[in-house]
Amino acid sequence: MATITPLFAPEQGTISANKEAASASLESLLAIRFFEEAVDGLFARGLMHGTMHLSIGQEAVATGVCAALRKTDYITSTHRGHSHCIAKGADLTRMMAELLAKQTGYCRGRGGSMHIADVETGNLGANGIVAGGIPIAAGAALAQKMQGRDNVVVSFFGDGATNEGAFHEALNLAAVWDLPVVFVCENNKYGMSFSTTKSMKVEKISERAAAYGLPGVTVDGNDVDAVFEVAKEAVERARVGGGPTLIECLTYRHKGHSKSDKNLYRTKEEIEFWKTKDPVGIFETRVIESGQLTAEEVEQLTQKVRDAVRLAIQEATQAPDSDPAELLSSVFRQVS
Amino acid sequence: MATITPLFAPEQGTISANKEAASASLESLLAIRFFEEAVDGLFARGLMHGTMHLSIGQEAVATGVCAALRKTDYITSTHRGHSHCIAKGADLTRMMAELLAKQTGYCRGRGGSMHIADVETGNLGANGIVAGGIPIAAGAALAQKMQGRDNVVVSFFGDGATNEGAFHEALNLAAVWDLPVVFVCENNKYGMSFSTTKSMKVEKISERAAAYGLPGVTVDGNDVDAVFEVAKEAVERARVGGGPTLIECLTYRHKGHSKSDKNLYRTKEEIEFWKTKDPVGIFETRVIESGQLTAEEVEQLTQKVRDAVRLAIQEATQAPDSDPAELLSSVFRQVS
Amino acid sequence: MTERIITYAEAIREAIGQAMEADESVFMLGEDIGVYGGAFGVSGDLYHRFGEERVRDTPISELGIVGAAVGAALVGMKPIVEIQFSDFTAQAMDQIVNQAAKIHFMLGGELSVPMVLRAPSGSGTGAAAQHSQSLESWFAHVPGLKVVLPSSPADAKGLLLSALDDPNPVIVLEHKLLYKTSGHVPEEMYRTPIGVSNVVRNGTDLTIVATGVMVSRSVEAAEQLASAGIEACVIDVRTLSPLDMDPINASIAETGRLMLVQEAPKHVGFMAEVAARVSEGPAIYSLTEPVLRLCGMDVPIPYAPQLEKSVVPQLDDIVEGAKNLVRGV
Amino acid sequence: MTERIITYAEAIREAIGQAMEADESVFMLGEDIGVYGGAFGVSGDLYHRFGEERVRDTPISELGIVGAAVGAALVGMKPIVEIQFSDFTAQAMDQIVNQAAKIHFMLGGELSVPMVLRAPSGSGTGAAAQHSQSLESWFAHVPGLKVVLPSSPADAKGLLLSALDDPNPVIVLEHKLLYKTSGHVPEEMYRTPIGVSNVVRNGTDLTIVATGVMVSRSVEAAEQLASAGIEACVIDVRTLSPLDMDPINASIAETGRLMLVQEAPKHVGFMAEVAARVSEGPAIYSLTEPVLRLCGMDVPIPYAPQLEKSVVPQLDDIVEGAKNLVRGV
Ligand SMILES: Cc1ncc(C[n+]2csc(CCOP(=O)(O)OP(=O)(O)O)c2C)c(N)n1
Ligand SMILES: Cc1ncc(C[n+]2csc(CCOP(=O)(O)OP(=O)(O)O)c2C)c(N)n1
Ligand SMILES: [Mg+2]
Ligand SMILES: [Mg+2]
Repeated sequence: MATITPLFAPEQGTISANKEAASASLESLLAIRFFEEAVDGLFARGLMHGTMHLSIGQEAVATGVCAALRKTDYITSTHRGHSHCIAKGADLTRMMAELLAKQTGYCRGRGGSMHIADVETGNLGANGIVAGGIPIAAGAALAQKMQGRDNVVVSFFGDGATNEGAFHEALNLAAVWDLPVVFVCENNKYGMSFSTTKSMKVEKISERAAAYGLPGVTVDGNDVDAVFEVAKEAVERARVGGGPTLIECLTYRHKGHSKSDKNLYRTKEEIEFWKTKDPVGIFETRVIESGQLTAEEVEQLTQKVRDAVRLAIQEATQAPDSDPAELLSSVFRQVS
Repeated sequence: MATITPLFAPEQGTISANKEAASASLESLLAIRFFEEAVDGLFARGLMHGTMHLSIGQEAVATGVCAALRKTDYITSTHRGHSHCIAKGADLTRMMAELLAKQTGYCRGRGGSMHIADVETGNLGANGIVAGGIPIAAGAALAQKMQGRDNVVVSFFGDGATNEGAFHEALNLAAVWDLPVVFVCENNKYGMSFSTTKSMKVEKISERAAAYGLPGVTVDGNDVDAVFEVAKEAVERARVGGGPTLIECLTYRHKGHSKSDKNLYRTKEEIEFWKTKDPVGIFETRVIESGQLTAEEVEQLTQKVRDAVRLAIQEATQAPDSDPAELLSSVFRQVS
Repeated sequence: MTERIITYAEAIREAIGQAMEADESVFMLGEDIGVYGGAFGVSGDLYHRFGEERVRDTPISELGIVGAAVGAALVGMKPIVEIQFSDFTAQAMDQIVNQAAKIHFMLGGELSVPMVLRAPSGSGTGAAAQHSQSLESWFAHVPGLKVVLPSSPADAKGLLLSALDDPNPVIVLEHKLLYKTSGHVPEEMYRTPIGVSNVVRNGTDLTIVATGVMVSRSVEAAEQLASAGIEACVIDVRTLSPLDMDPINASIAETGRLMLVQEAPKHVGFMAEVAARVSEGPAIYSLTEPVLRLCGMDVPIPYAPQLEKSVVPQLDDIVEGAKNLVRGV
Repeated sequence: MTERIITYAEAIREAIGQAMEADESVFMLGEDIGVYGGAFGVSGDLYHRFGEERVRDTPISELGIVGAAVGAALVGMKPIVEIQFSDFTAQAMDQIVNQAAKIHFMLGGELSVPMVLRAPSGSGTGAAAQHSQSLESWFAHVPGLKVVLPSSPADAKGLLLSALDDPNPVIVLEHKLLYKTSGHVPEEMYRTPIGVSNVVRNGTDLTIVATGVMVSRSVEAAEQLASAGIEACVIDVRTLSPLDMDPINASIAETGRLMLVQEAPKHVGFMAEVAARVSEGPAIYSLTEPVLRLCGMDVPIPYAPQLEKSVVPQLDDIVEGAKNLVRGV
């Protein structure tokens, strides 16, 4: 087990104004960053296979949103899902084991990066299908409502996903049924290589909420506090029966779309510009400047997270490879 | 052949203020009405099979929109497609022959009511799939643009269709590609039995246009002049490269959804109310009151259209049944 | 025991009603299943009995509603989705195939999707090519889905109740022409097992394997054949996935002749699998004649009644096919 | 003639480029086919050669773009749609199956849909269950679609050019593992006919019928078998619809043994059709052994490399299967 401190949501005020919350959120940001840097390295060294979609640069979205959630709340995630998974509290070892195709991985090596789910923390699964998780989130929210529970479901997806029919149908269903679901669009400006300036004609993706009679809001997705604030409002509204919200988080991925991306569709300048808006750096500076955490504490935290990731790699590497023997009997849940 | 006078679009002013246009539009309204009443009767007498979706009460939409089109412009239509087909200028005999499963029908008896197409008048086909024709319309419009033609494509669909993913994807594509297509939603308040008040949370379906950066407009769909006016503006904009528009026409179907409808989901009062807003009656009254047509001329026209429909039934009934022999060789267009 | 005769549609409704009474987590969603009672009248009065929450009318959004069912199933509900015509599963294929079918396996086994998807299937109502398809072969080819085609009122109830017990996604394709047919259906909540083929009629001259509406048509044909001195064994496979070949192989061993009858187009259809299984095993040595597949023609379903009939096997085709097979012509 | 060695991906690109030069109405649309050059690099520089109008990047909207292709095809264009992974045809099934496949027939024959839909298919890249399927059996079962699986660079070009000549919708499933494989490809615009199976290798001991990536794997197996004294005839069916059985039947008449190799899951998969056709005709009498189907396991494709390999036929499996078949074990 290699885990980080669970996210802590302050009752009042911003995350960075609360020591405990700031510390937990920074851990989350760093865990996502270091986990993915490690993965990137393993991949480069040929130790990992398949493909990988990294959210380096987008860590504040998952962190800010998940800070507004309870452990019993649910999320649905995407092909770019490590951040959501970690922010919701997953075990880094089991994640790493999955990427390394081990029997101890979250999917026993059957799913890989694009399919990690974690029942324990309410992660209903990453999804290799763009927009595939959005109707599923609506359905999980419907279940909460019918079961009389007050859990909320968050559905993460990208800008490109909002051009899929699944987005449209799911938002409409959630709207007409007043479901406790929050739709979080991580607008990183590109669906693979295709810019949002070409893939849609709206200025803000949050404008699409109006087509379903829903509130829509756009927020700086590189600012944990800002994300947390709008997420908290939306989650609270959803929890008390106020229905869904569409939140657009403006952010950017530093790395290529996947392992085969040559970055031909965007400029170096653009990438460099966004690196100056690094969500991890911004948050670190803020919590140090506001005096919630000392530079030393940040340093300790950094070390702690580095150790956790290192431990995850170590434990995962030593785990047994996933087992072909049980495949046929795993297609169906066996009738008990 | 049983045809009606092609729709005539006045360069300036409303349809009802132009004698020739008023007369042609009234013919169209009546042809749709009488054709469908005839079909209803044939069905009741067991002379027609399958199912049928009648647009009695909605005649002004197809008539007003098609008046704004050229013969070379295209339409895509729906399961409730007789009105579009007739307004675009189809031969009533071949339509009737199709419904009667004759070899001389538009589809040689292979398609029936839900699949009538007419290459001659640019009708790319009714469609049994709700929203199925919308992406097809976008594609036909894309072709016009790529071929350097200035034809416009109109896609007709219902209120219920706007909840399908196909609607969303097609409008977005048409928007980002600035296609010469006009999306015409016939909002008759129900998708089968499901009220728009329950199937969506927007006041007006035209509000959905904003999600694609498109202009949207709502109009009285029982008023030929009003429909024509907004259609003309949208078609002209599309023709000169100004991109798509979403037009919502508020209307009502007097008959059940299809042949098996028991009307349990709406009140007698509502139906009666809408019958007082009958588009055919309204237009007749208007053109007589404005002095464009005399009551006598209207009567003559009525008789002319009745005769045309009667002729269509007669000719269609006498036509040979569709031929099973050639089915297998008709699946593919034979390579020449 | 006295016969309790109800229709296929009533049997399905009874199963759903009983399941909803017995288990709070069971609910229905679909287009026009509420006050309208369903396009084919299957849900009927369930809306009035269980209310709009549990008999849930949806907007026209097949992908969305199947996705919603998947999501609800993941967290403890047992949704029954009705797709108004099985043709519209095309809209929802991603959620059916890429999500529902794969989640249990792909996500490592902790989650599962106990969902039932019901849809009216087949031709014969003059609804033409987009409302008349038999798409069971698609679903049967997808690992992770169970596929059920009830051919009688009793099986419609029993198989649906089994499907609702199953912790996996089950596709139930109901034939439109069967909805109004009647038969004996016990009142209690009995189960018809998934994965067990049903010998509907015994016979030693040839083996007829059929699905859906072709089962009763084959039985009728068998009766005509009997008066011509030919005794046909008729087997209803009932569940296409998993497929139970045992009674088929056993019957072939006796008859030496195999006729496969399905409504779906022949090419790469389900019955090809039955023929292939026979060709792969010792049963091939029992055959005294080549296999005869009597299937839908490889054409879209046409509208005209005489055309529509001409493209799927009719009673006479089955009788004639069987005679030819037995007489070796 | 000197060999002109290019890759499968290059051959496809060459065919598209030549077709676009020859015919103004040909254009491409798909996700990331523009400056990115396609997820598998197939479109490459076509965007720079033909511009963004004719090599048209689309939003992520599979249903919409296939629908747009259908509409464009109806009025005189010849679209080539690229679906980024064939798994995402699930999103577009309505437009593929309910529209493109049926329009010519259902609308009476005046309209047709001359459209080509290309998609990378198959497993072997560690992309797991939603990015690795082999869905050709779905399409082959749909009347109105032609279905093509090129197994070599030369066929990739020749079949694609035939598909572009065809006035009907043609589904071309390209195997991901083949994109980087090379072979001789003539430069001119030649056509490989749709509907003609290809005897890749002659042999008199057994007949191996294969598709896609399994063709070269079977040829490799045949070479190993040859050194063990077993001569296998390898037939690549190339086009699943329409299916040409002639060379298969002819070969069985010689060999008496039939092995069917496909990557797709076995149950109700394409090779069942081949077995069924054999079982239906006189060819069944030529068989001296039961048919052997070597197919993908009926499981979703797993991520782990050793798991992924274990669920689809590998070289050794083919060699071993053939040996067992020939030795009658
Ligand atoms: C239905 C579907 N279409 C296409 C793809 C291929 N694909 C994977 S990620 C991606 C881009 C998604 O863009 P976006 O939603 O903005 O998310 P991001 O990758 O930027 O996080 C594409 C096209 C897919 N996985 N699923
Ligand atoms: C994809 C799909 N889903 C469902 C249906 C069944 N159906 C046919 S018409 C209809 C209602 C359509 O409502 P709307 O779009 O408002 O058109 P209207 O019938 O009111 O003209 C439904 C549900 C269908 N034909 N296609
Ligand atoms: Mg993006
Ligand atoms: Mg409507």
